[in-house]
Amino acid sequence: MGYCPNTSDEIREMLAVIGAGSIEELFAPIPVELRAKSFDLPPGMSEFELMRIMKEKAAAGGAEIVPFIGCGIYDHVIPAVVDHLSSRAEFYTAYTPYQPECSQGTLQALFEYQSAICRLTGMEASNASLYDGGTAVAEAALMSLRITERNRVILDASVNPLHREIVTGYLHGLSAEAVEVAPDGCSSDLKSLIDSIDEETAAVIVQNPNFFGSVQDFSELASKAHEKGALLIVSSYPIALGLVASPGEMGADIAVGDGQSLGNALSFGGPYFGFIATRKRFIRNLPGRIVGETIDNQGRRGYVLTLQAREQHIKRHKATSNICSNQSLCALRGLIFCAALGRKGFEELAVLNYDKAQYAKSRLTSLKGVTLMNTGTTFNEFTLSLPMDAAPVVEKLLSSGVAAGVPLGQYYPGLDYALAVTVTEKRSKAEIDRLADLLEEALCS
Amino acid sequence: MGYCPNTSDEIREMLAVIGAGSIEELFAPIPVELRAKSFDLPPGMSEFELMRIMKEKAAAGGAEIVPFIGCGIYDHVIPAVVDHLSSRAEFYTAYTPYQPECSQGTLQALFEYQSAICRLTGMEASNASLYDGGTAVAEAALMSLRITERNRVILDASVNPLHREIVTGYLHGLSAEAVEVAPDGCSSDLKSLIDSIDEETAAVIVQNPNFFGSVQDFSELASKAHEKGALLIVSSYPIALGLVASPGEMGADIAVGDGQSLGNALSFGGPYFGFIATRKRFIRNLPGRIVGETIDNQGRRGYVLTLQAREQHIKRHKATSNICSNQSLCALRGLIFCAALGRKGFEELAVLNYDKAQYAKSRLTSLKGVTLMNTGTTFNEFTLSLPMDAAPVVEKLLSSGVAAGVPLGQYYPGLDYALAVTVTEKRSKAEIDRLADLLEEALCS
Amino acid sequence: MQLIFEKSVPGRGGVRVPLSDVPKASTFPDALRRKQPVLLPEVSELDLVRHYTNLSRRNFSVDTNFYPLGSCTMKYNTKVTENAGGLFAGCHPVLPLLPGGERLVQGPLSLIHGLEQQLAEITGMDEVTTQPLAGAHGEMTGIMVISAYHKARGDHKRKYVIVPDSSHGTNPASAAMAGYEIVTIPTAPYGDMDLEQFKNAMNDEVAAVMMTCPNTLGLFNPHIAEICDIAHQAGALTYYDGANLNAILGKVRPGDVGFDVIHVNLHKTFGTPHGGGGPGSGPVGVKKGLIPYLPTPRVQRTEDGSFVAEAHPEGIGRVSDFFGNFAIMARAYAYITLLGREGLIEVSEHAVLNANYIMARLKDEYELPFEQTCMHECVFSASRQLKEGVHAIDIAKYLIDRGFHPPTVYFPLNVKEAIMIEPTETESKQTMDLFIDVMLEAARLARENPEALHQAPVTTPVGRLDETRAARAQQVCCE
Amino acid sequence: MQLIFEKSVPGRGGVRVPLSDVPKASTFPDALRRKQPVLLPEVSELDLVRHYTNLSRRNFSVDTNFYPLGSCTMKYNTKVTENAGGLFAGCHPVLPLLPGGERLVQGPLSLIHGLEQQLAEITGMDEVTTQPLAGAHGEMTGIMVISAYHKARGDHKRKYVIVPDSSHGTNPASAAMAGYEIVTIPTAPYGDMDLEQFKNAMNDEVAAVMMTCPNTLGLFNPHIAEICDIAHQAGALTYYDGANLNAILGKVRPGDVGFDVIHVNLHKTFGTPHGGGGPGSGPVGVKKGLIPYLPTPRVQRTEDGSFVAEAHPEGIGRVSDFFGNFAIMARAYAYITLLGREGLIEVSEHAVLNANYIMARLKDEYELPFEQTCMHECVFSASRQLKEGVHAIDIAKYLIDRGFHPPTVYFPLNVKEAIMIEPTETESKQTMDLFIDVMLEAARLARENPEALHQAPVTTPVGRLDETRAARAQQVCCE
Repeated sequence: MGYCPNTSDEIREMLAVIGAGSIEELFAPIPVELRAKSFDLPPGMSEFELMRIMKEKAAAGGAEIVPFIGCGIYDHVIPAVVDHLSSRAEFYTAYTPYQPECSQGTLQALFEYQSAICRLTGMEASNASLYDGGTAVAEAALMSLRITERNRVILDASVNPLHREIVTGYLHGLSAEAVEVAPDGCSSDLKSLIDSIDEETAAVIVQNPNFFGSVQDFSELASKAHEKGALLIVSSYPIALGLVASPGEMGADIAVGDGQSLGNALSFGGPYFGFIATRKRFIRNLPGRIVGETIDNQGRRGYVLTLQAREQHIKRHKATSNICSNQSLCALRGLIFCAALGRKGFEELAVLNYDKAQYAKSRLTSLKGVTLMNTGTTFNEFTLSLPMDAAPVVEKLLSSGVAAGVPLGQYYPGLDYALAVTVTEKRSKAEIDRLADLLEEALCS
Repeated sequence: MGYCPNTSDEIREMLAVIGAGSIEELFAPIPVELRAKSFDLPPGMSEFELMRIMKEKAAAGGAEIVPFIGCGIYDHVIPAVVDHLSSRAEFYTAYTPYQPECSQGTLQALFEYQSAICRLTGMEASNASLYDGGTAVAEAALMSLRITERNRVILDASVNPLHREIVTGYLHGLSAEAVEVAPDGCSSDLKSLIDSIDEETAAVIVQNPNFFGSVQDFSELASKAHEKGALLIVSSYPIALGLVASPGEMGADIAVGDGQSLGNALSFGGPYFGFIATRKRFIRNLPGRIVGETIDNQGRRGYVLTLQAREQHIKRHKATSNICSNQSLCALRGLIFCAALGRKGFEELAVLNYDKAQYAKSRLTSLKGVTLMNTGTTFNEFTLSLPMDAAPVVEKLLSSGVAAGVPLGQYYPGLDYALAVTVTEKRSKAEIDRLADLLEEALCS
Repeated sequence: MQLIFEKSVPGRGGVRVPLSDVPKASTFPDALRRKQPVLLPEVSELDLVRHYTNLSRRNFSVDTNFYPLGSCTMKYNTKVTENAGGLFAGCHPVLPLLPGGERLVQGPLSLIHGLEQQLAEITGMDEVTTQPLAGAHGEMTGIMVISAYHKARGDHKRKYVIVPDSSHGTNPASAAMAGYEIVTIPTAPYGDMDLEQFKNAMNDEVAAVMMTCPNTLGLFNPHIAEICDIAHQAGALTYYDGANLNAILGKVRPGDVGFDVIHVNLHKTFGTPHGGGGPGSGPVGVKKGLIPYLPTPRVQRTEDGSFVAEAHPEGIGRVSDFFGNFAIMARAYAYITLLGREGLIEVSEHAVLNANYIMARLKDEYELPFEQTCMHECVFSASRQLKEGVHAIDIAKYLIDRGFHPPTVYFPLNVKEAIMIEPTETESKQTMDLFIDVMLEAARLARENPEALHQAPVTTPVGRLDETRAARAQQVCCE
Repeated sequence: MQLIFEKSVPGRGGVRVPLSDVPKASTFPDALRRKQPVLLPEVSELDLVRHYTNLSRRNFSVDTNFYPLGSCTMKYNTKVTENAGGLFAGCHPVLPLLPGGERLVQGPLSLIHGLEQQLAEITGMDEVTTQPLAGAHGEMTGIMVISAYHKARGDHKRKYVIVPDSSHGTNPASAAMAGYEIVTIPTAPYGDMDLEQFKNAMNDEVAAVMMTCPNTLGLFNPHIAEICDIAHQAGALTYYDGANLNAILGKVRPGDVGFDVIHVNLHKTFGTPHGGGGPGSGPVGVKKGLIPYLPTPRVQRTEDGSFVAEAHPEGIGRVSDFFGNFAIMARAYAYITLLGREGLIEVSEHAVLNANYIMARLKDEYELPFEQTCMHECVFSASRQLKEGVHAIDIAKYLIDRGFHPPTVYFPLNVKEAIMIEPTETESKQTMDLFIDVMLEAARLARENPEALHQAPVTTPVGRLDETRAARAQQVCCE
């Protein structure tokens, strides 16, 4: 077949050394009655046929649709360097850096990644990445239970509903509780959130900008939570952090989010990466891998996996998390993205998202019957109220090649007329204008 | 702009060290009257806008057309490893390996390339590549002039007409002569070629398979040329060499060809690479770079550019050629292609081309009024005679997304009904059948 | 090497941001604006490229070195599958969540469905979900499914999960995250879970037993069918950790043997590279009775042949944001399609052949705690070398100097000074012979010149690193 | 490292060939079949990948090392232009030669036309052809155009081309290939071509004079307009070797000054990487009177805005198979479009700034034969170090050990122990300072410990290589 390289001569030589008469003999430890009853797969093929099949599938993947949709995953520019550098074989064909002397590439990159995440979020300690945004929120919730030794988290219902589902599932098995607090319109209901905090509350979980696109200040919430011995967990959209106050600045204890928008392609759902960062005093409660700085036997600086005593391969069922794989390569892409744009470019990118969304907002709310539901500031997403059910409108515009937004009725009962619209820097003025025209047409007909 | 990294602070510091007040001062040696009168170019842009423009151009590049065309450039499979390995930054961002100790990567790869070319062509010495197939034939012609100190080459007119044009141009300036010998139908006219050799003939140049797709044995031609002190130059299609007798086996003195089909993309005309190989006794007459094996100061094996005394940077106008750049990266791709397929795979690929073309041949010649013009063996190209002018037929089929072949009338007066059809391994049975159906339809209407 | 942050120069430009084609919006409100600038590096594109290109060169990797890291299956993955994974970069995962959106993403949905079917056939399970994002995530998902199954039957008393002590640490950790208490069963002298102790531990409070087979010693447990029977008789379910599936492809299907749930590691068995620690993908397969409890959504094929992503109301909910690590799944689908039936059988045969060859060649010099035919990996002990003061770690570091990534050392925990070698099926006898020569040389050095091993590695950018200092300093980001 | 051929094992499989979906044809006739099998390596895909990945690591390159190789312009080229070049991989160059085919390839044809227009504006020429495949190929093409021009006017007596001795070796070689005899003019003490000798050499048998400006000393010749006048008065044409165009982008346009023909090196000035020695691309620009003699075909824009590739009957014919090294041209088009007017001016300004900075920092320790403001590169002599027995080559090799690709040494030929440094505009002060430190250290070592320099390099896979032995052995392929 070509993928197993040994030739029949070599197989013969190897079997002679082993002292076996055939490869089949090596499977003798497996009793006959345990053998596979079926293995019904088609024969293999060559690269050429394979790529024909794969390209057909990719061609039917909706990549031609102009997306004004988000839900935590965003269509942002990816500088060419990101692909070029992350596809260095030495990065993507290595494993978890158990042997630090021959893994300084991965280790230093992850240390830099942790540094970038700390600077973005305004926190002091980051791990080396989690799976995705949703599981990151869930891991943060579990972390708050460990830190506070309490059993209940308050979950702002303006947090991404997909993430809330995951949090609920993670807590369910542990007999912990997630109490949801309904938003006030498109904003977090700060008063209700504060009122819900009690002595059993491990943490309050909010998202900024929230699922409706609203940006809020959670500083007071942080203070109130701390007064009751609870933590504040803020889930962020990292691109927004170029402009919006960081979780650290607001007094959050744990900052999480999905890193996809930092240099990772849409890829129909993954791989992305989740990030999690916290105050230094909580570092031993972080889940997953952590890279730390140290020195070698000659005093030279180097990097190692550290604080491994928290982890499953040592602590087993007492570990802070079951995580073994992280999303190292995706985190590397995130790091390269951050470094490629740099301090100034990162802020410019955020401002550009804001400007484009503001343009779209003014354009779309000028349509008859369309109003803005957000009452305060938004970043690059906002929620419109349409004069009719949003679902058929979106379906109609999909036929014209435009994903106009996410109808919110499926996530929030009673919000059938609401449409969440995302406008990243990649959406041109022409595309926004076309969206407005198509929407106008759909609403008139 | 970002591409020149120095900041204004750094510029200031540097100017202070230089002792200049401004960058403009550094251009003081250029008299004002020599300054540019215009520099009217649009402003720059970002990656994002650039790629939008480039993708639009690429989308209008005909890549969706199913090609049954050749003319020396062929649509073959390119194993995925070729792109992955040739895009290693250390290969493609290095230069000519002037400093061998820090260029062993390029040097050893070129040495391996030379070895692969020698094995493919059955010759003893290859250079490190030339520009393309056409200039390789021309360089071989010049090389034969140098070796024989004669002034005339005989050019079989069944050699690729594009290549013949280049040979003629190259010889023109040197007051040397290229005498063309017309083919006998779709075959080289061996008798006329032999008869044309005289005491002034430096070389006879043939191509195998020739432009009509015919495969021939040139052994007798080699003997007769040698008897008259002339050389035989054979231009080959390297994929065919997996099946067809090599130039070396036929007694050729110089083997050349276009290496595109070895792992280089179509890319609208380049870059490809030309190859040239010869007998060891003629090595000093080779044009271009040559890599040789040697040892270092500790006896370890290593590779260097060798026989540089032939070259322009030393010999200046007495050099064997003006060549400075070669097509190193394309040659590397050719090498990796050869090594990826290997001895067995390379032969299988050639056989598959032959099988596909034979199928197409039988399918197409079964159409009413369509006959095969080649009288002997072909490899993966053949020439059909249509019952009408081939040009409008080809134009018609292009509208259906199929490039049916190359109408030969533009290259050979009187052959307006002739169509050269190429069938590589990438053409599926379904595509061949569709070609037949479309052709039938076009001929009926 | 400096950190990228240390290469930063104030004002240096990086990659340019797209130009704006819309009017400048009124300024973002100060009250919500960040106060501290984001102190990202300010470097040129060249600085950036040179930094990460050179950083990459400080790694060993499969593409540059033999990497026989036991338990990790560091095989070579073809470049064409890598290309295949990249084809879907522009496909938005929210499209199928929109009304009418599913018809626009039939390609990726059919791929998910196809991969689930491939994996079901390979493992002998009835249905598969590709949502879990890693092996451990699959384990947790699998145990949550088991938990949901018991609860749906009103069986609320089961609070234990049985795990052998030789299992991956993720097994007990995952079961704990799903809310279970762990019962650990020791390894018997013959290298498998102690059967008697297992029988004694089994009762109607046990929710599941989790087995890794071949186990971390590389040995196939011939009693797995019996173990499944015992568990089933007590009303418990059986979980198969498929991390080592490459050993038995086409030979054993856990579903046939009696396992109810399995997870597989696409990044180990099915042709996706490891990415320096991830991303992976950990699909979970289940038997028919557990299908209702799989996570939502489920990709289904409808009667007209089109694919839909359906809510799965009885299931355990959502375990990841969308459909799993799709681009990793695409690589796995491509890998299985490329190799086909015979190619996959060849995988297990050669993985086992190679491991046994290395075992046979090294067993005269290295202690073999369980001398029997191994599966895809073999576990030695450096106990003989220890007598000369040479530890497994010394041998590991010496291998680095000779250009080989070390095997896994000090794991499994039940072997003293363990050296766990997994050559994988993609390595040739040629390469293994070079590795074996160095291993034999290390054994000779342990006798003749142990100091040479203690000093290793000396060819790497850094020597042995002070891990205690790192844990104490807790410096996990640059100042 | 072994050769790939030495890693071959009989019977080892490589990449799989596509499956056949057609009937097996009758066997290829024995008489025409090759007798000797093609003895290509038989290696696995992993062997192949590991071989060439590790081989690549034996190169210095721009992406890994500062590479101030004078005369070669080893600048950093953005990755986005690299991506842009790859977009056209599937475009067949024969399509536009088919009847009705041009309309299918408007994208690439418009790109060629656009690049020709960009280059014409940048160089001050009237039309450009992108057909030549490299700089030297462009030179030959340019001289052939000049030759055709003279002949078309019935002026058959011109048989000389004047070339200064400081020119690139390709200049005289290219002119010789176009059939001319070469008249070499020496360099005057002020660093430019000796003007008096030039005047004396000029007569009505001279077809052209070829000038490189800035010349190989990195100096701008202020007399170029006068040189052009003198040539034109004698009926000769003037040729500008644009290899060093990055020094004068936006500052000087050779067409404005009086040059009739120019070639430019896309792989030097316009953002295409060097590929280990190629592929390059050497477009040629000409003034109006020479347009008829450009090679065939010419891409033209028709009245309806579409593009055609037209035969050019009076021209010199075809110099390469199709439209030049298209994918290289695409990178250059992308580069010029990306940078725009201001970005290109910045290129020349920073190229010149950087070179003068290095010159200023090193001139106390290294002899500067022509002390004046340089353009994009500066040329030192190791003559002071030679007194300690240290040659330019020793300094070069020491730089390798310190991680820097050496400058060009022993070129230009008119400077003894020449060290020619071209930092390019993409390098930062930071990087140059590190290089300068090592250069200064080398100067100190030359005084204090010359032996340390003679031994270099010691960090590379091989030490200094025996070039004489290579030339004698002539072993240019493996057995």
